[in-house]
Amino acid sequence: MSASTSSIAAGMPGQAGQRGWRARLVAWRVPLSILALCLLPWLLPSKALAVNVLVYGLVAVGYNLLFGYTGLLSFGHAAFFGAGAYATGIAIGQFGVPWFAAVLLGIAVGGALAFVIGLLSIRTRGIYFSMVTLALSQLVYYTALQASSWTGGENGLRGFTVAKLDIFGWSIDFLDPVKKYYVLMVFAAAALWLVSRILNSPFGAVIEAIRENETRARACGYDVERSKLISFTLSGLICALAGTLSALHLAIVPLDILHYQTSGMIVMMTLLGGAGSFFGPFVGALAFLLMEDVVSLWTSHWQIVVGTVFILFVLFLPKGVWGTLLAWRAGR
Amino acid sequence: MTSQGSHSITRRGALAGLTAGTAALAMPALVRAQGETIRIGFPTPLTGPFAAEAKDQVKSAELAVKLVNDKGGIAGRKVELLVRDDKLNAGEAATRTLELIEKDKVHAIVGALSSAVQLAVNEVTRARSVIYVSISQSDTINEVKDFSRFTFHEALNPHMTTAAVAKHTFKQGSKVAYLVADYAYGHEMLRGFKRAQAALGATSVGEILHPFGAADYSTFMPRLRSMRPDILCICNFGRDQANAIKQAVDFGMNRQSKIVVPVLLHNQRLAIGPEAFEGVIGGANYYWGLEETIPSAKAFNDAFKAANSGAYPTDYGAYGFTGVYSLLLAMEKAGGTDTDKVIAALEALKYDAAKGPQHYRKCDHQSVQSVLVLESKKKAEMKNEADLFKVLASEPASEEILRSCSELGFPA
Amino acid sequence: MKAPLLSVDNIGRRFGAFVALEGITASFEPNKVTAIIGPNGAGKSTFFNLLSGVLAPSAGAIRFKGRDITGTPQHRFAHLGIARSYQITNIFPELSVHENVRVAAQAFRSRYDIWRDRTGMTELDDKADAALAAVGLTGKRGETAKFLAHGQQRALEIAIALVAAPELLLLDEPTAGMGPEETKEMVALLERLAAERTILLVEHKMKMILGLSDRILVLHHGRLIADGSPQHIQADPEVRRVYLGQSDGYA
Amino acid sequence: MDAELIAMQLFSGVALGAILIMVALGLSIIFGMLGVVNFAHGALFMVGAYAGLWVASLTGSFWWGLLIAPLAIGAFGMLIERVLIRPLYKRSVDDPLLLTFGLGYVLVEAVRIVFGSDGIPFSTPPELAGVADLGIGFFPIYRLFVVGVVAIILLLLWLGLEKTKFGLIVRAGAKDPQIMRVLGIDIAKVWLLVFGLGIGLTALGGVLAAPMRNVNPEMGSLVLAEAFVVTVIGGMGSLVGAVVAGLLVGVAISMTALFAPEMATIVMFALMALVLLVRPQGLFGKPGRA
Repeated sequence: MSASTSSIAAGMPGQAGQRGWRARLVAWRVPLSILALCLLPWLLPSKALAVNVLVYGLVAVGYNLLFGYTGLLSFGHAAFFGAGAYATGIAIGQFGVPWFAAVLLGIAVGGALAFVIGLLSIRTRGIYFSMVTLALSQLVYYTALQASSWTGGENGLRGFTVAKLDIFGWSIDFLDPVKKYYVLMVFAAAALWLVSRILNSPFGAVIEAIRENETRARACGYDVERSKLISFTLSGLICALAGTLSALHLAIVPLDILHYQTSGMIVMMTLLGGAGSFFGPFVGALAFLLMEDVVSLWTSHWQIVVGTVFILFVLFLPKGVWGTLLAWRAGR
Repeated sequence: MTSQGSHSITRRGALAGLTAGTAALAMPALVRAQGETIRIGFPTPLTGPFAAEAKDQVKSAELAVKLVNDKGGIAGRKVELLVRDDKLNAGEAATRTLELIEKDKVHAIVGALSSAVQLAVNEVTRARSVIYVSISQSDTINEVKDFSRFTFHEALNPHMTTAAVAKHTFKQGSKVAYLVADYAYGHEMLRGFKRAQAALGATSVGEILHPFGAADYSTFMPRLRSMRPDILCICNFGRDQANAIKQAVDFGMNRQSKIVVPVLLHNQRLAIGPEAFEGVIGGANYYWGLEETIPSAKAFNDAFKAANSGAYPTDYGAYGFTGVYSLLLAMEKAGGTDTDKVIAALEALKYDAAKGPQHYRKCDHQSVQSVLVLESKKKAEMKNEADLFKVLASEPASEEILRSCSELGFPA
Repeated sequence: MKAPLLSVDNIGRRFGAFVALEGITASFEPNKVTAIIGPNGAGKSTFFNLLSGVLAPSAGAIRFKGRDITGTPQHRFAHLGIARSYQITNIFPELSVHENVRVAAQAFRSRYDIWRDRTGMTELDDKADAALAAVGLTGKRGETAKFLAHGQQRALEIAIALVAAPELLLLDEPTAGMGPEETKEMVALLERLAAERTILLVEHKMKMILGLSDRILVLHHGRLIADGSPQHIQADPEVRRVYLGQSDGYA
Repeated sequence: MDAELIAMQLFSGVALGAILIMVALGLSIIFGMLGVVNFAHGALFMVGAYAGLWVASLTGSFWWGLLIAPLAIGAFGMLIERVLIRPLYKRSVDDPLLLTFGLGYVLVEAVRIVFGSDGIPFSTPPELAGVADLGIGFFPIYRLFVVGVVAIILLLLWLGLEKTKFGLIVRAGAKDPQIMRVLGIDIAKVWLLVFGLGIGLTALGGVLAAPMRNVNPEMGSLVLAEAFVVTVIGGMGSLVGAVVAGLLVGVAISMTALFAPEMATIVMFALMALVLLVRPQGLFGKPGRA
């Protein structure tokens, strides 16, 4: 096994040979997740929390494509999440771009940034890859801090509240939390479909092969660097979409969105839920945010609980909540 | 009544021990308030570097609520404070504010400790026509771009603070060197000082911008020394300020120059100790020592000490009191929570919560109030643990130390 | 003499000041088995790494089917028709045996496509099954690769290489770590494979080499010290001197 | 701009570099030997500072804190290695990284619970208070003392690595862990000691930094970033690299502080990104690892 492959990332076997319930779960995973997302706002204590789960779940899904399926531990995904959010906010607030175009622009800018950072970092392996992504994303953070005339600097980006959405002549009250949730959910559902599409595709088999054994994949005739770059960019695109949704939701972009602590949180969520599994990242985001919510009920020191749970997961449940459930169900 | 007192709406409270006492006091049996409870949302950073200030804010805000409830509430309605942890993160604060508005259906929001959090809350409340009383320092919120007719700025702003501090420290011909945090708040303070400096006939011998959140300032010291200033003006906040002052003293800057800061914080001074802060001059919205001259300060101190086993209120803590106090007073005058009526009442309000007369200026909703200029005491001069500062001056409430409405971009 | 399939012209490789390989010139005819031997550190692995594109030579040129392929990126080699196995088993451990071979076959069909279904390409299943049949692993098709016995993993690795239908097969110690029984099976497999393709192998087991190879190259200290038929090499005094005291080499 | 100021600025840079070296050394030693990227390094720096403060307040002397805290936290480091990290060696390099990331969270919050979130005063020991005239300008005596301590630690480390059997093992092990297995050395024990040493060094850094920077639960997070930058620039695992890069970064920050002060933090990351792109293994790193 190549050294750069995380045993956590390699937690899940490939998909092609799955049988029975497992195959049915894979076939139905997009409709099932959309159903779960539809119910989500009615199961959680607040709609704002539901949107947060949606946004962070989506970031984790995007991140999982790289970490869980391609086996690359990036510590810089906050950059793409943030770039999507900033691009959307700036487009609406400073250039009056219609919201839908601003979403597309946010995805494009985040994806372009992912392509550039990917191009620079893909050449390194293992720990160095994590370090380069961390360093480059911190550069993005400090650049945003300095470029305050564009980004609002430490004060954050403001002044782009979308109160009403016009879709094909309909006008939707975007301040209504339920309507807002379902509009944003449509984008998340599309992204989930795309990720499922990628995982089902021949390219999905390639990145899994790279995760499993980079040397062997290269000897088999795969251009490993190029495949990693594509995976990195796709992953960045999805995180950027999550960023644009976050911007539309909160109507602000906090500078902290770009900080490496955000990257760390994305990693934690993905791992808690189960890297390398389709439902895992959403389960992880839900678990993380709920844990924060519930624990901060009885102590303001919620971080010690979150940190401890995370350590226990790394030690004993590296497949995460969902991955462990699957493995348990499969009787291993 | 506080957030800890009832069940479903109030899950995410502050520390239970902190509020349980007042909650019990605030619920006398059989006094059933008429009509719906008035709910005030209170986001504050219970976790993070300003947790101590945040906890003081919660205590003070709860005191303001208790005083009103003890008198029978507002138009027969009880007031409830819903405390939320914003983690000093603007995104988190926006989420909590959305929850407060959408789920808890609060009638108004008071709070925030950092400029970024305050602007985030402002953005959310402005779009949803919810009244917000901001208690964090910022010049930005006064400007027309971020103005919201629903938002009232109860805190000082950097402009007025620096004007007052400069007035009592800069002299004709003073040579001033500036060490400034390179972000909006730092720039605002520098701008304020330099305006005052021009008016007072002092000169700048140099300005150094330092990266926001730096831990080591040693590399700036040789250059600052070489400027040979009479006054070293350190324009940053919190931990940055503490580290910068301590290291300036290590480099012997305090022997050569007077160290001046825009804002002196009670808890920050406690965390760093008297040696490093000795002789440092800075501004403040409140200091408990004000009780010697101002009756409302005495009343506030006494009530606070009674409710918190003898602890003294602090500067940022007091914002919790003055902010909630002014809002509840306006609601009382408006006879309820009708947004337009409360806004009208706030605009017309004259109040003296704890530091003398205050009122909200009509154009930008800035609270016109006194600014204290404090000097940090020597260890030997301290009479007790809380006796930290000497009050050098109290710059009286006046619109003169504010930027004019037209300057802020408001139509004349 | 037939046109050579592969030829190397004065190739060498340095790592900083260290010379791993120097001045190797040789050409290889189609459908022959050539063994490369030499003591540890002789440069055998470096030679293989140059031939499979893992490393680029720091001097000289490599020609394959008459074309200069010096400096071609490694992943192109499979497409040229050169496949290899590694000294330490190198498979996809978490995938099933069938998936291991299937994904190798896919490299010649689809590499970046995200719009099709991977399961739709049924011809890949057939190719993979054929390769598995060739190495005798049909019965293990559904098992997860990491649970196979060592010998079976080696065979799987050869199946992965075979599915590329290579004209040149580079095998780095295919029987490393195998017991006598497994070795025997592997030799039989190699004999079958040798009938229709060119094979270069690095090996230590002399008896096996003598039985299997048409030709032997001897490397020592990064240089080619002998090149000839097994009989010729056995008689070579220089080779005898190099191997003196290295009895395991002849074991 | 006069020559004295530039000389003084250079000196400040070197002094700052000394502190950077202190935190980067431990990170680099641990990575070089164990292949573990310790994300809790900054948190342990902070824990070291608090431990020093605590011991100093118990004994009434800074010197006891300086001596005992690094030893105690070093021992705590060994406990971490034994209980939390050792089970992960069989797995990939990513797993210890993730685990220590979580550990950092826990340590910071634990300190907040025990010592409060405000920070605690830590004054310069009276023997070392005041400024010294260097001829080119004034410099705090305490900072000169820190430079001295770091120099002594470097000398001791060098002697330990070059002249002792343990040092020989460590050097050999850093080059090729296989060798140790062949030689029949108990790797587990060596790794335990090396981890303890690395953590002890960062704790010492924490105690040394406390009188300069105040003590608060967040003091480690910036230090972690700085330590990463220095280690990556120098080459992860290279001790010489950590020293050279520490000085380089110190001087770069200090010169930026003179000419474009607001860029003093960003320059660090820019330097790191540049090195990683041009020479991913760092200035003194071994190419194989990148």
